[in-house]
Amino acid sequence: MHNRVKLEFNSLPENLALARLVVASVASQTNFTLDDVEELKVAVSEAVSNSIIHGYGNCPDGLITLEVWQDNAKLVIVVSDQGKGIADIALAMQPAFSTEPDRMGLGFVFMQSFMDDLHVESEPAKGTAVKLVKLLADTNAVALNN
Amino acid sequence: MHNRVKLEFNSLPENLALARLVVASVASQTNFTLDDVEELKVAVSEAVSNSIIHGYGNCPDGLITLEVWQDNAKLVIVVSDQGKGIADIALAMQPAFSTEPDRMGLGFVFMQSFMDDLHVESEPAKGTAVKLVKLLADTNAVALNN
Amino acid sequence: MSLEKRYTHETLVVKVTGELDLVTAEEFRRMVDLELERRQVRHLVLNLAGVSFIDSSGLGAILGRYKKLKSNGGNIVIAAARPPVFKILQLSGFPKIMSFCESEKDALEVAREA
Amino acid sequence: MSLEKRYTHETLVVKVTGELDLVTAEEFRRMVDLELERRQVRHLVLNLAGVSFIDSSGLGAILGRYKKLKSNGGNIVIAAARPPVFKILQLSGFPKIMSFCESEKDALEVAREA
Ligand SMILES: Nc1ncnc2c1ncn2[C@@H]1O[C@H](COP(=O)(O)OP(=O)(O)O)[C@@H](O)[C@H]1O
Ligand SMILES: Nc1ncnc2c1ncn2[C@@H]1O[C@H](COP(=O)(O)OP(=O)(O)O)[C@@H](O)[C@H]1O
Repeated sequence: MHNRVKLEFNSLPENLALARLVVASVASQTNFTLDDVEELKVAVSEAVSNSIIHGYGNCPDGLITLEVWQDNAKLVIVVSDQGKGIADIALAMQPAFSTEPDRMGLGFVFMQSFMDDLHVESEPAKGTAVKLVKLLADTNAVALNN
Repeated sequence: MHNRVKLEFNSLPENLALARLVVASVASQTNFTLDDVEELKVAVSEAVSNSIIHGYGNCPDGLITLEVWQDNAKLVIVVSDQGKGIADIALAMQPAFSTEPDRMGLGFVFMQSFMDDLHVESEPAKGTAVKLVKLLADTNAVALNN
Repeated sequence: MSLEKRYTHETLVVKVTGELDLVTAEEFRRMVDLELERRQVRHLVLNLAGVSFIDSSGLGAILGRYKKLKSNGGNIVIAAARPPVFKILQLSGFPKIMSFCESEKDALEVAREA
Repeated sequence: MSLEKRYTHETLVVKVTGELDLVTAEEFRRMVDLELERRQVRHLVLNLAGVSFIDSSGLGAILGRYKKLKSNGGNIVIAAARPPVFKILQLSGFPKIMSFCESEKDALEVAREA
């Protein structure tokens, strides 16, 4: 089954739970295990938290877009904001790197650990889009190319 | 708190549960009672079912939009499709009227019973938009005018 | 949604768990009709204790089974519907055409005496 | 998220229920820090049996409390974390700096002996 869902919401921390719910709901229409769904929830929670905290500097007026689509081989999640963007993506993705003193710099680490593919596009003052791909267990080898 | 959420999804019956989840999740950020939330879920389920069945004739390639916003006085839900539309809205809204022999014609009845305001816009071959308004209990009198 | 079925004294007892909407009403319809074809069913007892949500699609599926049974002199007895589900069944006039009971046990007795 | 707190032998026991994310980590931080100011706390036992979700914001809130306690010669003992939550704590290296126990009772003993 092919399904495509798009959620747009304000950069309110209260919407984090909603973003997780949407991803869990779409993933549970497919053959993902409960463990897979837990991991998808962590990854999307990190990406959306980043848009709220870093992208929009905790200002609730920003707009965040969550797109989720799936086919028989994989689930794809794209989280995007029109926030302040990332100057050096490679640096930002390094474990334990954070521009906020009280944060752990583990967001990208978790996204990387829990997903099969992670791709970040960003431009300062334009915004950031994070693409997360999770393959269905039995198709692990073949489906990363689209 | 003001919040605005927009969900776009394919006209797949499997997405009905998702639409209910989104509405319940936004409503539970406000002071709605559990009973209110149950009634909101019924109303949105009827509106989205109608877009799937009547708007798109059960074809899963249609696009349905669910918008939910809230302020301190009310929750507003708009369900819209670009499906076949309704020729005679007043007739369609009559209790027990249905163009499908095996349906009960109770969708609009439930939307009307469970919401404080219901407004339908539709044009044949263009699509349908159903606006549903639920007031917060303590503001029942004042807030219907915007 | 999931269904648990048992059969006793020409009565089919179906315990429904989950949400009864457009998706699951269709499954409900199919699975109950299969039993109605297989066995000599006069009455249907629907235990709705586990139903957390119902909308007009779910109601339509119940009403469809009601019509089938009625034409053979049978009926439906609804058991243990939770308040929000009961409210919707009531709004739709179901209590005028079928019996409602607090428990499955009571519903079975009502069916047996009918 | 909700917190249940009790205090015994210089140890604060906090039972967390719900999801620990950006929203609730902040509440957790505030409520635990209030107790740390109020009482003579050396060790913190965190019963995570009721935690269904945690992400790096939740971890950050735990780590922040760890640093506070550590500077006073205390520590955190984590009890009863569910497998998905434990996995994340493990990925982040928490077992290297604090003890993990199956039950709150065991965690209290570990804290008392530390
Ligand atoms: N959406 C975003 N917009 C702007 N900057 C971001 C965004 N996402 C991540 N970053 C930058 O990347 C850094 C590392 O992110 P991450 O690994 O999630 O750790 P943390 O959130 O703990 O800082 C952040 O500190 C921030 O500078
Ligand atoms: N989104 C829609 N697109 C096209 N027609 C619609 C739509 N919603 C409702 N209708 C029309 O209005 C009628 C009454 O709707 P409703 O009261 O929900 O009852 P039912 O769904 O049981 O037919 C439908 O039978 C259909 O003809």
